[in-house]
Amino acid sequence: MQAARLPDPGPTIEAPQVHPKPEPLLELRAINKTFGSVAALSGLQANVAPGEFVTVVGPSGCGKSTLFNIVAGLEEPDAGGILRFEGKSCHAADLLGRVSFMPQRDLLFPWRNVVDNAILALEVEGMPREQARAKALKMLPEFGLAGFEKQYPNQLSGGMRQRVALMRTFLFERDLMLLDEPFGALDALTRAMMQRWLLDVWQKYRRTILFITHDVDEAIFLGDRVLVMTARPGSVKLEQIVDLPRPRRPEIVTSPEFVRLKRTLLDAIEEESMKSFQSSIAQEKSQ
Amino acid sequence: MQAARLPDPGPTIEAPQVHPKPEPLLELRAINKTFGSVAALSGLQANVAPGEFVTVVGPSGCGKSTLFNIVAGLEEPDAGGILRFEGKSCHAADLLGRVSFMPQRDLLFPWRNVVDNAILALEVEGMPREQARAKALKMLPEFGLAGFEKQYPNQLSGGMRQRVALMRTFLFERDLMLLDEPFGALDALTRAMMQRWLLDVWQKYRRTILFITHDVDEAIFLGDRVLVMTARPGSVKLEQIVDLPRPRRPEIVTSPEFVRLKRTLLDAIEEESMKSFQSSIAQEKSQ
Amino acid sequence: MSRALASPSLAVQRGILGAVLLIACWEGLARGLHLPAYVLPAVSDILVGLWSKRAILIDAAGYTLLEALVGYGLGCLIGIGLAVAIALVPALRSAIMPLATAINSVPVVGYSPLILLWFGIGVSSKIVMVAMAVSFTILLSMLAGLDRVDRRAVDLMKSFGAGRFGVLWRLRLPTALPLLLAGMRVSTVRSVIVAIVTEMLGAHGGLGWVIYQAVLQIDFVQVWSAIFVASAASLAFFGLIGFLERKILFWT
Amino acid sequence: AELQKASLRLKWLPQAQFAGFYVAAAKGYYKAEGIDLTINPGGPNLLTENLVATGADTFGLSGGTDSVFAARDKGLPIVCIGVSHQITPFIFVARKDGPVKTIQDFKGKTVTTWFTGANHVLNGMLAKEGIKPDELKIQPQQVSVTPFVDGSVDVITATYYNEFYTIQSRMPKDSLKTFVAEDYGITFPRDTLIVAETTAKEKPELVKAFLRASLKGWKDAFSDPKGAVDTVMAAAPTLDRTQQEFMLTEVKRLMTAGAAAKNGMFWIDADAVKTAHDFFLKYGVISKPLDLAAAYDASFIQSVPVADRLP
Amino acid sequence: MSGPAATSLSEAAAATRSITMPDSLRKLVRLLLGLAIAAVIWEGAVMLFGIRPYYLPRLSTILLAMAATPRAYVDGFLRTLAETLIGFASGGAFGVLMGIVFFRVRALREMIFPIFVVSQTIPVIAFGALVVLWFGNTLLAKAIIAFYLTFFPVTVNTLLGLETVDPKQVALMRSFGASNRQLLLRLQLPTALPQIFVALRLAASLSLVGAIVGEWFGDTTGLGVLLLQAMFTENVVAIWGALLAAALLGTGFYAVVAAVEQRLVFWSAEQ
Ligand SMILES: Nc1ncnc2c1ncn2[C@@H]1O[C@H](COP(=O)(O)OP(=O)(O)OP(=O)(O)O)[C@@H](O)[C@H]1O
Ligand SMILES: Nc1ncnc2c1ncn2[C@@H]1O[C@H](COP(=O)(O)OP(=O)(O)OP(=O)(O)O)[C@@H](O)[C@H]1O
Ligand SMILES: Cc1ncc(C[n+]2csc(CCO)c2C)c(N)n1
Ligand SMILES: [Mg+2]
Ligand SMILES: [Mg+2]
Repeated sequence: MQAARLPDPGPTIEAPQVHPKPEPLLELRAINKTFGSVAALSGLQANVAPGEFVTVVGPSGCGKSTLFNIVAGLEEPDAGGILRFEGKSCHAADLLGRVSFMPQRDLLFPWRNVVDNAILALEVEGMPREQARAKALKMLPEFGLAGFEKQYPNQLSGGMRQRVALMRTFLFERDLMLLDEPFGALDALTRAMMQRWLLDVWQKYRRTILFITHDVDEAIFLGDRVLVMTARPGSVKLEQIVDLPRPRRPEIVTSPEFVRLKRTLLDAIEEESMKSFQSSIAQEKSQ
Repeated sequence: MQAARLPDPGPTIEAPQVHPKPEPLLELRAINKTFGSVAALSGLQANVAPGEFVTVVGPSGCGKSTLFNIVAGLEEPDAGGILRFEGKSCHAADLLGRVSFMPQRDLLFPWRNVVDNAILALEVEGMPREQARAKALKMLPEFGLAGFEKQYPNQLSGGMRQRVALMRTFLFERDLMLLDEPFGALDALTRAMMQRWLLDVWQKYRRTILFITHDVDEAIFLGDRVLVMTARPGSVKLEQIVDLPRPRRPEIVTSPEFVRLKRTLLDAIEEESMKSFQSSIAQEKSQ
Repeated sequence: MSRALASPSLAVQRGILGAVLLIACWEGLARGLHLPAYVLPAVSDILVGLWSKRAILIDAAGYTLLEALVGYGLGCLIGIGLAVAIALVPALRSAIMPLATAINSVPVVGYSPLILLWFGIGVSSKIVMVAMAVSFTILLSMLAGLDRVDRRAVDLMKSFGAGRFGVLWRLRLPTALPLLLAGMRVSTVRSVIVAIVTEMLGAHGGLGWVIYQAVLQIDFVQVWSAIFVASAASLAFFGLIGFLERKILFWT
Repeated sequence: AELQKASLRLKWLPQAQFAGFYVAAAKGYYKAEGIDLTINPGGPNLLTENLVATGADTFGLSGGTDSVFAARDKGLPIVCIGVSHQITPFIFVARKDGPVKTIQDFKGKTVTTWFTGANHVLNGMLAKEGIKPDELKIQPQQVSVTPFVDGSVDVITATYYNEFYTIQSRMPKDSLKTFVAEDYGITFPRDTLIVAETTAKEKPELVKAFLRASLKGWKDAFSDPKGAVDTVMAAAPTLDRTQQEFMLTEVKRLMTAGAAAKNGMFWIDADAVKTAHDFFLKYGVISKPLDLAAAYDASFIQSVPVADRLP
Repeated sequence: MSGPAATSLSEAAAATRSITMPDSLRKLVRLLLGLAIAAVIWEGAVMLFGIRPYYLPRLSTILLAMAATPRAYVDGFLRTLAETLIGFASGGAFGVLMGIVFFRVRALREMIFPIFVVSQTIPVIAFGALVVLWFGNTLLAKAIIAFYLTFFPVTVNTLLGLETVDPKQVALMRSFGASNRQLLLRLQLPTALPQIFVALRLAASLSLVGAIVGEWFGDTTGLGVLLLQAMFTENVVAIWGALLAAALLGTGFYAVVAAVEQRLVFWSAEQ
């Protein structure tokens, strides 16, 4: 563990396309994570500037959720990795309570109804329950949950559960937000609306966002920068700056610039995804 | 309940765009479903012909999963609805064991490893365990799970869990397959590969498929027909025949025909999704 | 790897430490306050007494353990059987549960006069008593375990065409196992105690019989020796089930 | 004056066997002697000697001479201050039409007895007849007399006042054959009043006062048996009245038998005690000879005038 | 907030309530009916098969005997109830507390849990006499025995329940910066609650056992006293009287605990 507290390594050696902001909010260097015999992350390196919206894509099982767990403070990287937050070197555990984290599974508590699940983080912060509830009730319509405040999780549809989890994360206001496929279970339009809404919130409050998605369109539409991860063991294969103008209109997805970015990213992802399927393809050919 | 057993209502009155096949495999008429005070489905009507690939889209919470639960035999519709399978009027419960169903949540059993989760349905059918395992092991690479056969669910990533659940459904070979967002947690490429693979399987075995998705591209790419559902209480708003040639190549998504279909569908969905968010928009305007 | 090896030995060390502290306190109290044997004999005296009466005590322990084990096995079968019956035929629940609760809410020892009357003073009455005591605990644990199954998982199994039995065997039983085994672990100790208590009310042998005789002969060292043996026997039984539990529940 | 707190621990559950104490308490005889007495029932899992020795109770009505010997042998600091039942309260019962006609017929038969004193009586009787205990099947006796009534047991142990009544209520009296210890020259006085040595030494007046009040209670109980049973049944309302009346009659016979007929209730018959002691020593029930004078202190009972001790 | 949705929800609530009332009434009627049938079967079987009263007396005989000395049964019932309640409450609270402590402090758990197990292997009857010796014939002494029988299963199940908490949920709470206390109150205890209640239902029965057995050490009132007395006077009718009273007490108490459970652990209500 001591090894993680190296002296400041000086200005980081950065790939040319890395955002040129001077002081990153979050800095990851040489991050490894191994579960038993499975290496989930290996030599991962990334910076996130304050107020930046970074999207993360990569093949299934490449270690995206693992990366988030580390940044949320839930899992320590293997010894040797460097983790810096707000300019200070720290342990993953120091980040607990300092980033708002939405896990991939909704993890709603079955004994709490919609409102009470949403205010969980506020309660933990010590806000009086009634006040927290009032705050949450006001946000329900925005999440398409109006009238469902008293329902329990087992009475909700999959997408509704995800929206409750999302709302829970939004109510926990922190500088850095980690969203692990937050719109995975939403229909196209609800998804589009939530995307626009998320961009509004982000622009209004300038919260820094790290966002995992499987949808390349979504990754480009939302992000300042897209990180493409390699197949397991995961590291950053490509950091693609998205220099599309903001605010972005839905029509942007058909612009040549957007399509060009999408092609680049898809090629990168495809190359990585292919690796996961090498054996399967070999097998299919042999049949 | 008695009311559900009406005499054969004669040839169904069908909207012009409905598939003209003479004898539907599945026929739904005037299906209602209410949970306490929440009406999930109301007056739903649909036919599915044998060997057809029907995709279902609709706003989150509109009752898609509820519809599947009924067709899977897990939930009875309210009295008055008509349900016919293979030409015979029946109760929902009669369908238990006759359709292969993949639920929205993976529902893997924590005490079974990947292979043993996959062969669950085969075991229920009475296939000897070793034989079932051998069968499943051969399919692992196709699902990108080669080498993971001995892992337990808590050691898998979200996408991997979903693939195990999908595999479990595929091993349960029935004429009608119900897939509830089977590719929701997959990355773009894995998803594309699974889509192509699914079409292969479908064409090879001509199983009838009902497929819920939130991705309009996916709905068009896969389906013979797309059902667009209304906002809650759900019913079929639009049945859109997709008369694109098969086999479909990935490039098809850029064809004008495809884009035209997508526009029609998105308009229909947008209209419905809007309803769910009426109150939220009112709220946003008032701010 | 090294942690996996080190942590149980640490646990054992701490367990031993706890035991040593307790024994030291006991010994110190008994010796320091010069407590007479009829209040609390010193541990060392008990151990000496235990050694000198080992033949009798081992015999008695064997007798009691036999009753406890047979009753325990029977009780587990009955408890699991009833719970499974309820799971398969839900209508049975409202018939079985109130009756089982009513029967169980009377302390098993309360039935001892009737059981002794019906089954005699020999081994069978002890077995019946143990089975009664164990079966209810098992029934409750098992039922709670069977009930906590995820409804959607049941639906999935049903959609595969699984009947009640299939759902039970492949889903509900594995879900119930952790609770069942916890119940079985707690019951081990109860089974030995109930056997002993019943023996104290009338028996031909066993640790309870030894204890009863020793009380009346004012031989408190022997009372405690027998209690020590009973404890050791229950503890071994408890440990055995705990061991099986860890082997079986690998996924938790 | 200030009442002195004290308690009496009985050897068994409340029943007419202890009527005198309940009557004395109900009529305020203990209060009149300056004692605030609580009567604590005994039971199958309590040993009165132990509770008195540890000071948990002041007085005890304990098992009998045998249990006093055993307690003294184990070093429990208790003293017997009076003996209630002057003759052996146990008898052994067989069926008249059964195979057991004489004690010799016990051989090879199933005999049940309590291993709490009655077994010594049985062994003594067998020894006198030259029978070895392993020649018969001696089994611990359970609560119920049903095995005997059913015929699965040939000989059963009974107290005159309790089991003998129960047996008679379930089969005719003249169908029974009884074996009495005294017929074989054996007497075990039972139901002993005990106190801790310290009490005897430091509070002799309390002990005497207790005896005076208790004796008054017993005299009243015998002169008004119905009233006495009422008093007992107030403490234990579910008892069977007829049985309790029968019990009181039998208990009176046991309490006034032998030397007590002349010397009054709770008399300590030194000869009987000595005989019993020698018997126990011979059969190894106690490990060493006991100082009987220290174990049985008749001075307290003798402080009450004989007239007050006769019923 | 008071939109149409809210109205329809409250309407739904009202509707459910109006359904519950006759529902609970119907349950009561069913229960009484069940009891009546059982009584008739009992009475009938004894008369029909001529079962000897020493094995099984007629129900009417038992009830008449109880009615003859109602005070004894009422007093005994209340006294035993008090002992049971005190033992249950203290045992339950201590059990949960120790479950939490053991869950939190591994070292303590490894040191003390084995001793707890050992303590449970000692038959109460063997040390009941010691309790009388130390605490006398007091209510406290009985409550202690009830406590002794109660706390262990509660500890075991609390520990078990706390350990089944989904680590991902713990991670989520931790990411909110939840303290150990918050983690416990908001996640771990609610997750363990169904398990704890299984033990509490068991404890409801065990605390009654403790109270009754406790009364076997020279007490004057209580159902245990009645039972013991009946047992040793071989009064089969009175044995059954005491058993019925104990069954009533035990079943009633159990039902109360189960009802509380249904209210508190509504989310695990399945099927
Ligand atoms: N607790 C664990 N024990 C063992 N292996 C684990 C554990 N958690 C994750 N892994 C492994 O680490 C790898 C990365 O998992 P992770 O959940 O980070 O993937 P992911 O990129 O989020 O995938 P997806 O897009 O499917 O959610 C996987 O191979 C997984 O099997
Ligand atoms: N068991 C239940 N109890 C009460 N309400 C329920 C229950 N199941 C579903 N509902 C309600 O029925 C409606 C439809 O739910 P359903 O799960 O079918 O939606 P869906 O179309 O599958 O949504 P999604 O795309 O988000 O998965 C929702 O409003 C939900 O709250
Ligand atoms: C289990 C048991 N042990 C001993 C006796 C002996 N006994 C018979 S009557 C009685 C009361 C007073 O003499 C006593 C102690 C018994 N009946 N049951
Ligand atoms: Mg993931
Ligand atoms: Mg759904």
